[in-house]
Amino acid sequence: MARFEVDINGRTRTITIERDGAQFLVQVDGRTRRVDAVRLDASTLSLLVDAESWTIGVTDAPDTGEQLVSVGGVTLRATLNGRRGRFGRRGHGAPDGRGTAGPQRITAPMPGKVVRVLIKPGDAVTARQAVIVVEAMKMENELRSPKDGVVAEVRVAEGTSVDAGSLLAVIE
Amino acid sequence: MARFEVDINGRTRTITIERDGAQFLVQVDGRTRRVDAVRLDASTLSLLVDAESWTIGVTDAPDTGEQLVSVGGVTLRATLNGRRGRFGRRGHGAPDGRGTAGPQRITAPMPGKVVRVLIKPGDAVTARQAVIVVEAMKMENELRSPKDGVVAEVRVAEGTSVDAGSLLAVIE
Amino acid sequence: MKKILIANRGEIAVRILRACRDMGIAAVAVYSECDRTALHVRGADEAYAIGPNPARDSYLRIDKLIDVARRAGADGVHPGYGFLAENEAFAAACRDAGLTFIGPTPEAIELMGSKTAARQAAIKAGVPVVPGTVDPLGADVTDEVIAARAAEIGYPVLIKAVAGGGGKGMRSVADPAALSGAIRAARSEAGAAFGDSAVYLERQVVHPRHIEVQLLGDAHGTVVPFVERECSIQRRHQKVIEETPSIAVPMDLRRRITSAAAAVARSVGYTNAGTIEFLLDRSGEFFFLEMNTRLQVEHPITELVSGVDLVQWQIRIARGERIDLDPERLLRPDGHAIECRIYAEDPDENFLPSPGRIASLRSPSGPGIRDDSGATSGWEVPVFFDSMISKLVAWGGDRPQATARMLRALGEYEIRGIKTTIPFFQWMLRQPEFRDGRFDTTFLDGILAERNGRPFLTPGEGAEELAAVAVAVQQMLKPANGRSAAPAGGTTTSRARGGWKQQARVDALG
Amino acid sequence: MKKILIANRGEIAVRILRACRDMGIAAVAVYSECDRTALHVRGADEAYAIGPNPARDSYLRIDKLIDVARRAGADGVHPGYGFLAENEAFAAACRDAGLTFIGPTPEAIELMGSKTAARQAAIKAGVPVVPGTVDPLGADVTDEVIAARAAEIGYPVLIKAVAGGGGKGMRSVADPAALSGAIRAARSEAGAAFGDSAVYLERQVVHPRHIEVQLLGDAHGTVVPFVERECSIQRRHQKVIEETPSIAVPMDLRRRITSAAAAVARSVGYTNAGTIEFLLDRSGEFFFLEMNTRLQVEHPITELVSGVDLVQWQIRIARGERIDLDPERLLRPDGHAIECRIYAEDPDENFLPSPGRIASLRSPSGPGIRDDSGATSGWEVPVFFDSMISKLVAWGGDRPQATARMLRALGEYEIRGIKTTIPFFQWMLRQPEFRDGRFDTTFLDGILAERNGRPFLTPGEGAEELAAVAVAVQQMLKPANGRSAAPAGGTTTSRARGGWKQQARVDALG
Repeated sequence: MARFEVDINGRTRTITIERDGAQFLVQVDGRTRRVDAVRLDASTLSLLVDAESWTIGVTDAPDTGEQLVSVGGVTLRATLNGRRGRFGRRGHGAPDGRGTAGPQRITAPMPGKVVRVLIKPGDAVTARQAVIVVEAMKMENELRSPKDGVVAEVRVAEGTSVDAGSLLAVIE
Repeated sequence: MARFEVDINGRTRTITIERDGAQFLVQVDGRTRRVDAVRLDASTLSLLVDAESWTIGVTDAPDTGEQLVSVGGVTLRATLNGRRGRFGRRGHGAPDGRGTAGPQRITAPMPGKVVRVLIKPGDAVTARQAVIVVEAMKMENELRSPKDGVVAEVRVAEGTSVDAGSLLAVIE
Repeated sequence: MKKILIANRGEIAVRILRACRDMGIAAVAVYSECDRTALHVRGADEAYAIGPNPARDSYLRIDKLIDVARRAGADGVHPGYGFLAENEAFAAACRDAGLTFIGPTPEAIELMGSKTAARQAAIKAGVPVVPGTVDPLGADVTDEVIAARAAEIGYPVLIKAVAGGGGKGMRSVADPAALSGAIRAARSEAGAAFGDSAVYLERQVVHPRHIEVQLLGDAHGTVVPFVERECSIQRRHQKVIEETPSIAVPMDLRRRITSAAAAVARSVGYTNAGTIEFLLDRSGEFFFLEMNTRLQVEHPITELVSGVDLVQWQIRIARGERIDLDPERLLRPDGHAIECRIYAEDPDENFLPSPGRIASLRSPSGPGIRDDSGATSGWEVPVFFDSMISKLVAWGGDRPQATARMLRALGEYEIRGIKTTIPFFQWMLRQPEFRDGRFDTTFLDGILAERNGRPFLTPGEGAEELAAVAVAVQQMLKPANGRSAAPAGGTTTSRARGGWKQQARVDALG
Repeated sequence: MKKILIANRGEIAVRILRACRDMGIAAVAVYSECDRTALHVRGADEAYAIGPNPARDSYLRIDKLIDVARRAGADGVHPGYGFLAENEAFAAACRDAGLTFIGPTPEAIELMGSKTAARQAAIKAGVPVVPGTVDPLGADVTDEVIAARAAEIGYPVLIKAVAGGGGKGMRSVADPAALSGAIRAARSEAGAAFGDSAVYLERQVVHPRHIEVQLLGDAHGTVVPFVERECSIQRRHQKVIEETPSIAVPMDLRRRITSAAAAVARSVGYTNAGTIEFLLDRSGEFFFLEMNTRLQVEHPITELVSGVDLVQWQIRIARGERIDLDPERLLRPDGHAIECRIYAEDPDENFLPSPGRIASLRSPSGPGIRDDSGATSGWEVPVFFDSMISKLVAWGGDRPQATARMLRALGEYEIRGIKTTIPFFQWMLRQPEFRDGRFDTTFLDGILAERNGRPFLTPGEGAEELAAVAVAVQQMLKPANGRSAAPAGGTTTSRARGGWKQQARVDALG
């Protein structure tokens, strides 16, 4: 019998797993499901959950301690047993406003050129408001504020070339 | 500068390789070629040989020390620096009669049922002559003699079920 | 119909799954132990284990299949081809369990499943048949009686299993002295494969083409035939390349042969998809051979030249819909289509099966290419079943274009870890006999006998040299050697090229 | 033509490569550093490095391309789309170097490349154009002059780059006060993208559909148009879904709009493949918009409903062949085809590009599906170019069938390691507006503005629960935990199922 705590979208689920021959009996939210599970490769699981067939991708998020779980076209961020990484969420992520307590860094998701800076320190911004526009991969890409807040820092000027991961601004 | 000896189809080629920046200068049979090489995965190489583009599979043969090299639909067996495995060639292989000195074992390539034994000890056989028929994967599969020779042993009878790799007969 | 149980595995299970998805119908898969991670299981809505690997313990277990259908709440059952597709007891068991069997009635399966009864049906419909025995030769019929019948019919004579199909239990006998032995072998094979050792005799048409007519029949009396398929490239009575239309069938013959096929089907009140096989001799005469009361492996080529989805129509017919296809359109092929059956077999080792793990797989695509596959990277081809892993189909505006695209697709196909029949097809499609359409059902076996195991693709000097270089370079690049696994791309500046690639390619085809 | 240099990369280079193979023509690839292991390099007969990654240092370097063509002994050059495809200097440089440019003449490229000259050509051919400026507005034209012109034309007004395409350098202005700023932005974008900051003004047709007509013209005066394509689903003037035929074009309108397109092409003696774009307003009136003097991304949908290989025809025309296609047949689509452009972008992060390594990739296939891709498992989507990695195309007997198959194929597509626009298409193709064909070029931007970044697919309770189970089970199965990575398949016996999958699937579409 093994016990796991998995956080998804701010909710923690307790999951207990018991082996039953080649299968698992999985208890979650008070219901028991019979799960036949096979790893297809390092990051892909085939699950038969009470006979329902699912192919699920499970990979580590590149910059947090979270795991990215792909279920039928949707990708969810999950944290196993409260394990979190050293860094917060991606700066350009989290448009849903969840998990965005504290200062949020807006970083360049890829190398490119800053074509527009739409904020200055001290500005009030709302979640999903466009703050910086980076031209990369032949497109102008609007980076948005991850939360309601105030601009604490702007680290780039229009025309600057930036590398992937460069800090562009901080929202508090 | 590195030097390799590669045996293919009974001929040994000496190959010298010199790095030239990100590329290689490869000398073989007295000619020098400029080779740009990238590993696509553990068993696949992309080569640009004097600009000609080749995708080549290089894997270890399952039961010999040879390497299997796939070039445009053809698979060749190569031995690097005289390295050979403990076992001979596959018993059902080598219909070209090359590399078949000494006793040759005929083994079952997959699990199945022996439906016909066409030889008995002492019989003279010729290369590519059908010697044993194994039914497997919904087909009757003729196993052939790897060389001209004499049947030294027959280890199975008609009707026997055999596992992959089972010794069926030896041709001397 | 809301949920269909697919009583099959491999590429055909995936094909049916796709039709279900395209129609918004849920699909239920079944699997034996080794098929747990197969594509048809991964792609289904639900999947149920039905037992150990031998087919008789899993895919042939009618009781388990009906039980799964009940548990899953399926209302229809598609049998695919092979396994229980032509088993009237299975069709009847589905009916008895209140499940819609997606295929003909048990009665039609039984009638046309008996080769001798089918012959009689054809004769009644006024369709010519090959001279042969009218009744089955049961296990109790003596060799002497059979020899007398064979002498009446005339040699060369074919022995065929009454319950047979796919060349199983079939033997050709040219010499009367070989008759008894061949009968014995055919009976034992038929008994093992179909549980019925009855056989029958048929005169062997010399150098025939195998021409077949796909048709659909609905429950309202409509039967429509499609443009013929040419399936003469066979190895030991197993089709390996199919195409449509046939290069040997002009429009007037097409009208006659498709009408004959429809007449046979109508005469037995046939419903759902079925195929009538004919032998076409050199004079243009054709003979009814048998009927397959199921979907054929080669159905996609018909789909490509007709625009009709045959599996969807099977489902529509099973749920009572009327066929509203324009019969005239179905006889006018849009371009040309060719299918190569990709088997996990080593063509250079006498087509010995080559099961095992597929280390990596990249399927061809692009204009005119469709790959109906049951395999994936990392999957293991099991030893328990037929070794076909994919049907590769090419469409072109005409036959040369379809052939060119097929050759391109075969060259794109990357399957590592197992041997496949791809190199054989690369060879075959370049043969003048194939290019010119000069072949019959004996063509391939003749070539194979003549080649006596000689590899189809022989590496030339260029390929050997290249392979040697690859082995050495691989050694240089191995991470264990402490070198970069992937040096950055550099600039190629050499101007001296010796046509090495072209040479190796040409050599390889020698 | 024996050897063609493909002056492009990615999926279109692969597409052209396939056409070369299908015609028995050798193909030469070029690559910038990051493209060394790209599919177009691996599949070509020869490949040459042409420099660092920025396009201006590699794929846009005419001198290097001509040099490679010479070194490789190529006799033809195919530019694909983008990069130098509509650069008359490149076409001229090829001609000067004795290479056959597979496309129109430099003169035609130059003429139709100028939006204003193209408008004049359309007017001369008697084809209606959107009211707008007749001459280009060079950098020296003052804002006051422009404002006066805009007032004459009427608001809302569009500012467009004379040398533009693909929405680059385009701005819509509804409020006269915003005109100056928009002109400045459009000019800077156009200057950066095309080296030419000249713009022109056009009245913005309200709620227009984007309807375009593919055509082929040969050197002997024949011009044939194809069934129209509907490309109204656009994000920021970039097409994301295309289909043919258009749900909004009845046969009489098809005849008028294709005749208009052919008239424009004939009036300028156009040769090779080209596309005339129109705006279709709600009253059924259409206006010439511009001509693309090259192959379009969306050409496969035309191929699927016509059976014509457009790239092969480009090559045949370039080598002087006569078009022998039946013009009447080309106006009668065989079924319906839809294309989704699969981009390495995160639709739930405002379509932010998502370059990086593709951990694993499995492409869809089966009936009606064609995937023209430039990506493979293990390949890294570079940051230097357009983020399109594949054109997924579905064919069906009718629009609902093509849509159903596209949805099935999108569901089959497995791309791990990067984000793609697949979930967006899964959402979009289920929208009633799409199903009913109720959309115009403003439709998608309107939706996006309204959603303001809200994810397209929202995981429901079922999906969350399933994801939680997957994370826990993955932990159990990890080899590091000392357990088997792949337990043998067991027997599933549970009968209690709660429709979890269905719930999760439905939730996911909420």
